[in-house]
Amino acid sequence: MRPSSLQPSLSVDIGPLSLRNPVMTASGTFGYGEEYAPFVDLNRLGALIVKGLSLEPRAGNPPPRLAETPSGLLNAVGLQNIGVKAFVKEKLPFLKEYSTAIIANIFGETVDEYGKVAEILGMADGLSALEVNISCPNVKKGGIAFGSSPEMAAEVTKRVREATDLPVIMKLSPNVTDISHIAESVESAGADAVSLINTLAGMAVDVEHRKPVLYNVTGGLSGPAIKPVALRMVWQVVNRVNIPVIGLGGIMCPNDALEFLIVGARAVEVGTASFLNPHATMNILEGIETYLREHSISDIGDLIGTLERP
Amino acid sequence: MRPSSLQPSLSVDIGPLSLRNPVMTASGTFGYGEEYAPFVDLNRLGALIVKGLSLEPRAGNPPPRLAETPSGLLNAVGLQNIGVKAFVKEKLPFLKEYSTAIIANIFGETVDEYGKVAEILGMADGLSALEVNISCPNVKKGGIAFGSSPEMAAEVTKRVREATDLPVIMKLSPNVTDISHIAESVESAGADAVSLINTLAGMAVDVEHRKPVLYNVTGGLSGPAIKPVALRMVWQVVNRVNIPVIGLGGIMCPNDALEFLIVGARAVEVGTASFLNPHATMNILEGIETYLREHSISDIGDLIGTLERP
Amino acid sequence: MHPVPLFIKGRILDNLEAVRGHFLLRLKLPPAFHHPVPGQFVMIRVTESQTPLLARPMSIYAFEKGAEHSVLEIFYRVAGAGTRILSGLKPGDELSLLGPLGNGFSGNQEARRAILIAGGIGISPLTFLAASLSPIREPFPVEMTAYVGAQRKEALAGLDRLSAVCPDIRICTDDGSMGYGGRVTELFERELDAFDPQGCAVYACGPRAMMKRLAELLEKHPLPCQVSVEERMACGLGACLGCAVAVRTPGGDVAFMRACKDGPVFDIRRIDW
Amino acid sequence: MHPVPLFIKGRILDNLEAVRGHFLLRLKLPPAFHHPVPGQFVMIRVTESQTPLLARPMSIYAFEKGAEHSVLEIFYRVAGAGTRILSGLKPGDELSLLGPLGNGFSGNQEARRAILIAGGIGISPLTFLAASLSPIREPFPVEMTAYVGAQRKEALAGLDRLSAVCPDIRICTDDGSMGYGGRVTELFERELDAFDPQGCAVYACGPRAMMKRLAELLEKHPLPCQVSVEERMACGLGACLGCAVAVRTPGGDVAFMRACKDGPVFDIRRIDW
Ligand SMILES: Cc1cc2nc3c(=O)[nH]c(=O)nc-3n(C[C@H](O)[C@H](O)[C@H](O)COP(=O)(O)OP(=O)(O)OC[C@H]3O[C@@H](n4cnc5c(N)ncnc54)[C@H](O)[C@@H]3O)c2cc1C
Ligand SMILES: Cc1cc2nc3c(=O)[nH]c(=O)nc-3n(C[C@H](O)[C@H](O)[C@H](O)COP(=O)(O)OP(=O)(O)OC[C@H]3O[C@@H](n4cnc5c(N)ncnc54)[C@H](O)[C@@H]3O)c2cc1C
Ligand SMILES: Cc1cc2nc3c(=O)[nH]c(=O)nc-3n(C[C@H](O)[C@H](O)[C@H](O)COP(=O)(O)O)c2cc1C
Ligand SMILES: Cc1cc2nc3c(=O)[nH]c(=O)nc-3n(C[C@H](O)[C@H](O)[C@H](O)COP(=O)(O)O)c2cc1C
Ligand code: FES
Ligand code: FES
Repeated sequence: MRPSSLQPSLSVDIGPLSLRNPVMTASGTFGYGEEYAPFVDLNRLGALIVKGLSLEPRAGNPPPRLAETPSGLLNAVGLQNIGVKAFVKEKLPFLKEYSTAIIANIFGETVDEYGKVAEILGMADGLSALEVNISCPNVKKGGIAFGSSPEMAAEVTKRVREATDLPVIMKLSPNVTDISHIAESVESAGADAVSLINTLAGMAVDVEHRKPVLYNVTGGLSGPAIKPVALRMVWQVVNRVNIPVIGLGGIMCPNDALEFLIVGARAVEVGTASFLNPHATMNILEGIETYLREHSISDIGDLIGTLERP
Repeated sequence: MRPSSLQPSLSVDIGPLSLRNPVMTASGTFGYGEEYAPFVDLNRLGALIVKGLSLEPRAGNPPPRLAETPSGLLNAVGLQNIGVKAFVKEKLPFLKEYSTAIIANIFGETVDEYGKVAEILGMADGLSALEVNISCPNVKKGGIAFGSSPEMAAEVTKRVREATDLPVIMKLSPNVTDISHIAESVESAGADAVSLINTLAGMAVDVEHRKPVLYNVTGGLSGPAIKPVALRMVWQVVNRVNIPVIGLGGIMCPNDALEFLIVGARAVEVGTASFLNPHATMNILEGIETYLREHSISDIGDLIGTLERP
Repeated sequence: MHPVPLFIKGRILDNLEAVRGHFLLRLKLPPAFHHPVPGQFVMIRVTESQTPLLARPMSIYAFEKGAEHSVLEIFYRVAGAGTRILSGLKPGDELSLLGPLGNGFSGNQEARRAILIAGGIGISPLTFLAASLSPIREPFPVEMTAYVGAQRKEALAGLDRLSAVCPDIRICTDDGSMGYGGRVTELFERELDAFDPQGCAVYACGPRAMMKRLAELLEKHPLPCQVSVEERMACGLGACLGCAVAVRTPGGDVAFMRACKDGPVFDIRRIDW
Repeated sequence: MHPVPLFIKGRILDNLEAVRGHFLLRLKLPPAFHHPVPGQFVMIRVTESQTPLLARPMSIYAFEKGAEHSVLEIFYRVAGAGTRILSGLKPGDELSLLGPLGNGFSGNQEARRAILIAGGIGISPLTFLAASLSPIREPFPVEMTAYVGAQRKEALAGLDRLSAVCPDIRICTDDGSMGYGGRVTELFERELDAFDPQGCAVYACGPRAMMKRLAELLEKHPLPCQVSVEERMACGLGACLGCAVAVRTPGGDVAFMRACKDGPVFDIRRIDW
């Protein structure tokens, strides 16, 4: 374990997408990039994933939208966003100036809406891939999330796949019985990669007022609390699909990121961590580098998926 | 909010089962009662649920069986237990001396095994109810947990229901897409009550040795980390079934227990909390009493299920 | 209004209980920390461990810039677990903070009189505001009147500091144990018509109910008014959209703005109370 | 062996770094805390917050019973987050602990000689054992020999205390920087045959690899040996079944016993290494 002075190679391929390193920002936790530009040299990120975009702007939920729980954060932002057109016009020009891969996170209320958003973004210049959030409720089919049914997940994947040439990353919901089944399904439907996990559905109660803390009653749980669940799901999925897997959920420090990589994730996304430490992405990147150097691993590819049996 | 000096009524009914108060111990976290007898007056518990029992003794998994995670505990004990016959002979006599409701938690590898365990316990004297753990893998049907399929969950419920006259509490797994669907299914199959949640499947990695921390690779996540998920599931289930719901998952303090009661749980189970504080059950009981007094609620029934919209 | 915020460590100079449950925290910061505007805030991490997970938003109470280091003051109330941990920190301890953040109060050049309306700990940003208006009294004196409210006498906090920069303080307590017996908005309502809308500006910070009532009072009144609002926050930077404040759009709809980035100071008439 | 354990608060008298990364914690306990047997342990909560969630098992290093209060000593190595927090606690701070727990070493009445084999922080329970064997030397003197191993000289900890009660200490360092150059089990192996199995008892505590090697050495040797094992623990009371230790059953199968309740001291030959 003597440290090597060589600069390890950190670049990873996510299907057709080549990244300079495996540290990405998680959608909804890094705004449109500009909010964190004072803290992070955006050119050093592996990729920057922006806040989820829909066809039309969305107002989101009334407050309170946040509740803190033990080692976790519940949010019910309700997918507030400026809409895909305003994004292309107002936000993308700033992001295009960076050499980092810019990935748009998208969602829709119908399969067709997913397709339309993908078409618009496919024609915009400056994006490297789409990440498709299928954790939102399907309004047409009665409120079940697209990501809870293998068939619906595949349908969305196909529609987005047809709509654009950009690499398609399907972002899976953890609120399911068998996430690897959903992963297989989107793989067959043409996804280039999967990312997981989105938030776990959760709730908190204000005991004094006997009310839900969140206006929306339930919200999505993120942060360190969910890391064990996320790791387990990534492990299940890497054992079942051949497309690359991006891991996230509760990554706060380099060790957390390394756990995901060792289990088999090709890249990681950092979410809630940026809220408590705006430098989190860079600290994690540097910590991964240090680990590789200390363990004389010259290429991060030699670390990914090397989990042994106990 | 002026404190009342009256002693509030704490008794609750769980279907046919009357409890002196809503604070129970969670299976697997309180041994067979005797381990905690030096710390807790067992006669003050609402009910005491013992470690899960199977037809034959089980050795369990090799160590390491435990891993600590942020605000959580992963365990992979592997359902080690002395078997139902040894329980009746060696452990039940001690427990019978107490006036507290004693509930046996049971599981099987086949539907028939569930039935046999229930039969044996139904004939033993001194038990008040059975809690049926359906989170363990069904060996016959290929390793899917009984609790992940509404049909299998119903089958187990029916078999146990036929095997005994004891009240039957079905303990649900949270690792499913729609827990309220499973709850409805066991309700139709004759369950007297449901308890939820069991542990969330999780994992942890030793980055230095690139190995899972647990010998069994994955384990069950308990503790404060899972409370938001547990609360959300209890809320979903109380809105869908008519049988009583027992809430658990991450209850550490009186406020946590109150959250579950306000959401609609008729009783709560305290698990991991006893590990860090052997007096946890009693602290929680006393805290609930204090809250009722401070809010001039004379009967806990007037608190249960009183969640308002924000 | 948006000097680039920094994420830095501050060292505690002192952290003393002023009035029961209310603490004055003085922090030594590196000189790189930008001079804040009254109404701006910082996100403070009360522990390097992750319990609690998030930083806590705190208004800036006072700031003194030095060449070697600056001193930042926070005046806070112990409200829950996070502030309880904060109150246990000792001189010499370090903590991380992010700031200065948000849009502060915008000084009204024409205003000859500032009316401050503070409920509870809302006195903090208004004291910073009063202190910064105070030196510019000459040659065009800004007159100040502060309405300060609390539930009861014992909960009144921060009067000394405020009275040093604003001698005209009108105290209200809900139980009448000191000053006017009733809500701060009641007293203000009685005296409202005595103020000349032309030369006056109202600045308010306090519980939501107080600010809502104030908004009602001012609905049909021409007095301009800025309020600093509180919302739960995660990032403090405008990225998470967690700190939504409902505002009325010109079209009459409701839209959500971010307390941290678009606020925390808003024109009281923009907000959909 | 199982006096009823208590869950109580102790007040820190001191908590000082003895050797780099190794701390001596002295706690003042109420007199109700039972007098422990060497080899017993306590579960210590390093914080009242829930990070880390669980208490940490620590062997008892020394104990002095008083009428007013007792003093408990713990000798610990900073191994991770929990022990790091512990090492930051100051005199006067309070912490919760549960104990005394588990089965300690059982004194062999016939033994005239005790052989102690300690690896790293394993020296802690063995020092308590040596101290308790020491006064009963008269009229039947118990001779003691201690083998103490560490990776290198700088990692050797606790020698002073041990040598006060056991003058015959044989030091081993992996890198040869002090004493015998090699594993503690190597030196013991060389000297093993010099001990008379009849009058001797071996007591060991250290890393798993050391104890496993010792088990091999003693496989075909009649020397009796008790070891104190370490496992991750949650409850410390025998309730969670988390601290499984694989033992051989008379039938030749492997069964799991609980380190906390059935141990932590076991006959070395019972364990399935
Ligand atoms: C811009 C801004 C400036 C603030 N300035 C000050 C100040 O100068 N001094 C001061 O004492 N407090 C101030 N607050 C409020 C302060 O942030 C909360 O009291 C604190 O976050 C509570 O943390 P806690 O962990 O102690 O309590 P928690 O246990 O988190 O909550 C306790 C109570 O505080 C409420 N609360 C939690 N977070 C917030 C929040 N972000 N905003 C409002 N209420 C919250 C909860 O609803 C709950 O009722 C400010 C808040 C904002 C948004
Ligand atoms: C009966 C018993 C007595 C002990 N006596 C002492 C003692 O006198 N002095 C002392 O310094 N240590 C002792 N230990 C070990 C001590 O409990 C661990 O070092 C401590 O729990 C680590 O906690 P942490 O939070 O600092 O590290 P963690 O971050 O939890 O873990 C750091 C490392 O310690 C290991 N570890 C974690 N928990 C345990 C555990 N329960 N047992 C063994 N290894 C563990 C992990 O595998 C990891 O490699 C004893 C353990 C047991 C079971
Ligand atoms: C405030 C907030 C907003 C989020 N918005 C989105 C979103 O718009 N689209 C999406 O796919 N995921 C969204 N997420 C989920 C995160 O991208 C991520 O999957 C989740 O937070 C788990 O990672 P973490 O624990 O590192 O935060 C959001 C999460 C948070 C906390
Ligand atoms: C060590 C351990 C052992 C457990 N064993 C059982 C068991 O035998 N049967 C069962 O139904 N649940 C078992 N559980 C699950 C708990 O009963 C409970 O559902 C879960 O821990 C969540 O509650 P908590 O967060 O309060 O611990 C076990 C949990 C733990 C931590
Ligand atoms: S706190 Fe994140 S947007 Fe305001
Ligand atoms: S630690 Fe719980 S049984 Fe040993």
